[in-house]
Amino acid sequence: MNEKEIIARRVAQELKSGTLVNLGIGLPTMVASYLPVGLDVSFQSENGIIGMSALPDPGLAGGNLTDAGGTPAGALPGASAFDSAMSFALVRGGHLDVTVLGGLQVDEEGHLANWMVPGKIVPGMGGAMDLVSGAKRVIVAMTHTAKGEPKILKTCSLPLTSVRRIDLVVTELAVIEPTDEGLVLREIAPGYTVEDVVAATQAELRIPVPPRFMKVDPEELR
Amino acid sequence: MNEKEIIARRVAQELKSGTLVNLGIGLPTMVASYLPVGLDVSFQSENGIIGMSALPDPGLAGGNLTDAGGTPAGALPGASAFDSAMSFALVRGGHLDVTVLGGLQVDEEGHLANWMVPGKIVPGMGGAMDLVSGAKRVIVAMTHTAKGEPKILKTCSLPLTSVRRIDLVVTELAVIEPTDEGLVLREIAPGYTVEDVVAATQAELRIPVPPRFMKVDPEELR
Amino acid sequence: MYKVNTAEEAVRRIPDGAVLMIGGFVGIGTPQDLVDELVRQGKKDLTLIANDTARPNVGVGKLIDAGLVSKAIVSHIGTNPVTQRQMISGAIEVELVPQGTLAERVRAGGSGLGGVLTPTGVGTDAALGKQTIEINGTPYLLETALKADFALIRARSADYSGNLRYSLTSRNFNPLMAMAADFVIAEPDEIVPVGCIEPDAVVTPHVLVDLLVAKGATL
Amino acid sequence: MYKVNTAEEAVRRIPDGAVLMIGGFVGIGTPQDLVDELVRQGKKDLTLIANDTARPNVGVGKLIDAGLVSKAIVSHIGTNPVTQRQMISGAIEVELVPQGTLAERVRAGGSGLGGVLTPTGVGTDAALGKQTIEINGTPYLLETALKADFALIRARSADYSGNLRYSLTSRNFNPLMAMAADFVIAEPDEIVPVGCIEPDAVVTPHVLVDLLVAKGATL
Repeated sequence: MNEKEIIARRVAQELKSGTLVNLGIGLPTMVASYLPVGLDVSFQSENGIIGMSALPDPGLAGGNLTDAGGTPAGALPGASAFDSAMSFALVRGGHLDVTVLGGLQVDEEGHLANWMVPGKIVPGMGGAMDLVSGAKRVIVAMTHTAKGEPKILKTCSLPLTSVRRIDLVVTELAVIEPTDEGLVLREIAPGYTVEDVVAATQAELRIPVPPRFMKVDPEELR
Repeated sequence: MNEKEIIARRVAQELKSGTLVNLGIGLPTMVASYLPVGLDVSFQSENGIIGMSALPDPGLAGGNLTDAGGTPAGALPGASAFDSAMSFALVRGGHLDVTVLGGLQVDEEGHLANWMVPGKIVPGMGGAMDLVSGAKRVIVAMTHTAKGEPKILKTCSLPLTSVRRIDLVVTELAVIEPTDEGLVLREIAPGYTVEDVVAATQAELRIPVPPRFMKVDPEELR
Repeated sequence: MYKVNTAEEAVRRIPDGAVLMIGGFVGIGTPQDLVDELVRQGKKDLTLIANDTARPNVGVGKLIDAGLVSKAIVSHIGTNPVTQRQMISGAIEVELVPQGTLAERVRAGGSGLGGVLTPTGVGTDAALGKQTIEINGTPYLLETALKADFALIRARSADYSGNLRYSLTSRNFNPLMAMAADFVIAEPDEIVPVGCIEPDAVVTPHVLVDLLVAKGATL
Repeated sequence: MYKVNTAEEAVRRIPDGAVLMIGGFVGIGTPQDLVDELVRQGKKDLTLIANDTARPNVGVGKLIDAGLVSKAIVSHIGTNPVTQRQMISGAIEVELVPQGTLAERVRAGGSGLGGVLTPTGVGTDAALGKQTIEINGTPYLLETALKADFALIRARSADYSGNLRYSLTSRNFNPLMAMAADFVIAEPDEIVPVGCIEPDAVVTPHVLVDLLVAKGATL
């Protein structure tokens, strides 16, 4: 398992039947591949659909059905399509249970930065600001460091996506929950120690004793 | 012809092909019956339809198609149905060419009052405030007096429907246009004199010389 | 997910004092079985958010007749003399809202917006107590979002997951209200298998609907 | 009313310097023939309001490639490095707007609203220069309406009067933009006789559409 697979598998365990979930472009999209069998989750894509399936069936007509990144997608029975105002009314109005987003930085306040690096890349916020403000639960799925530099910081140096505190960070090293008392180290990935996680993290972590370990192998989960 | 027929016939002459028109409940609804043959007007009803026809065809299914007063209606080919937010987006957004409304009072500023008589009847504004604020052209279709009392006043004594100046008042006695210079008497109904109109009007009228007469008989219009 | 139940069981969830949004326009597009059941179970002290109070013995007018509504937020009561009498006697509080403003306030509630700026009502009694905000020299009223505890929705069709479509002018406030309440009960004319309503024809996605009421069913 | 014309004639109406809303989401649901014709006719100094700038040589990305856009109001340019280069070089001004806010601003423009109050962006760089308004203790950003001179719309079907329906995720901003421009040009995949689209399936009523472009037609 590579690090992205570990992250995607672990995030998948957070999803519950009967919920509406939005998966961001990139790593978060992989989460759909690791859902437990029988889990009844609906996926919303902000370009205007509920009931998206990851891959289009062969021969699916036209190019009128894609995910938010423009990649061709399919639709399950019971899917619905709508315009962008409705799509974000669902996001902002408290109808979206979970959003899974990538991140550039997360800080001790649980603030996320993921839409620009001033002077370098300015991709724009797209739907991220609405998703982080509006979803009932925000899960950040990202690698723990970037080119060796920690991404979980005392304070974000990049412009924030929202002042709302996110609910969970899942990396290839750890599961971290922002709380009123700061960042709590909930789980450590197999093969790593508390010291490994602390070394790769700039922010202060609250560490329960004894530490819990992440279960990412389906065999372990049974 | 009774007075309501005169008013409805005269208002019908104001409508042009290719426009979207909303007719209020009551007298304004009668206007649809007097459209010149071949005129291509679309009727919007604020309960959510464009392409309403006045009468349902016999056997039309269900009770799911009515006018804004709840009276069963029909739909023409090319009709569209939508929710109340869209209906008033059309009204407010400048997409409605003409609204024809009843009135309790109109004053020298061209202000309309038509939604309540304090302490007596408080029906509520329904869609009237949106229609008067939003339609490109507002035509008030009303009897010139009520129980002998003038309804066209120096200043409305009843609560206003909007501070927007309406575009035309059509009564059984006259056609009056509010302008920057005040109320202009555009036409006098057949059988009446300038003096008759002035006597039935409290507001000051600007009276062009010679006065023009209203054409309401289809024979005259040919 | 199986969301179907009887009107009786659905209405049992609604406590006295609840804030209800009920679809319909002079009774057209009102969920009749749910309204009848509210009357039968005698739910009291309700706040009703609706386009109007219909007519005596028609649509939500039945709730007025039975004296179950203590406050109504509606665009007009012109078609219901009973509401007018109750208002004058003080038995019911009526907040009159311009119809397009009511639609936007409900939509804002369901869309997570705090409110909208509308030109409607500026300078009239409808502006009393409201903030006026100028944008590029044009004054607008700030109209705030409305939400409810329950929305009672009439639809033409539902599938078993709760996707809804509507019919002609019975659509009116229904799709807006289906977004703006904590718990949404829909009364469709028919329930069809999942997949029978094509994605582009769904107006209210199933995630918004908590419970479907089956017409005349005893489940 | 007969509203059908060629893409060439339709685009002739658009002057240099026009403000254009163009539907689409990373190119999906963008009226391709109209975009190609804008490039062919070399319309300059355009203001583009769209969800994004797609990719090089895809959708509205073609307008960027050709250097026709002087200002873009979009939610992201992450899929188009050409836009990013033009922005850094100063060749194009880019106003980034959160996607849900962009949708509401366009909707407000088409609905006669002055603006909306949204929680999105409060306390972030997206709030810079904007008014914050508190409603019941919650802060919201006041986001103002957007309008355009022309909207270029992609639809699945049109009837000859101009009623439009859309397909799946190619709907996106199209119906919103069809309400928010002075002149609306729609490029449907097919044109069908009036009456073929049932009233409940029409998403954009014909009164909003000024001109239909027939695919590959020489009229």
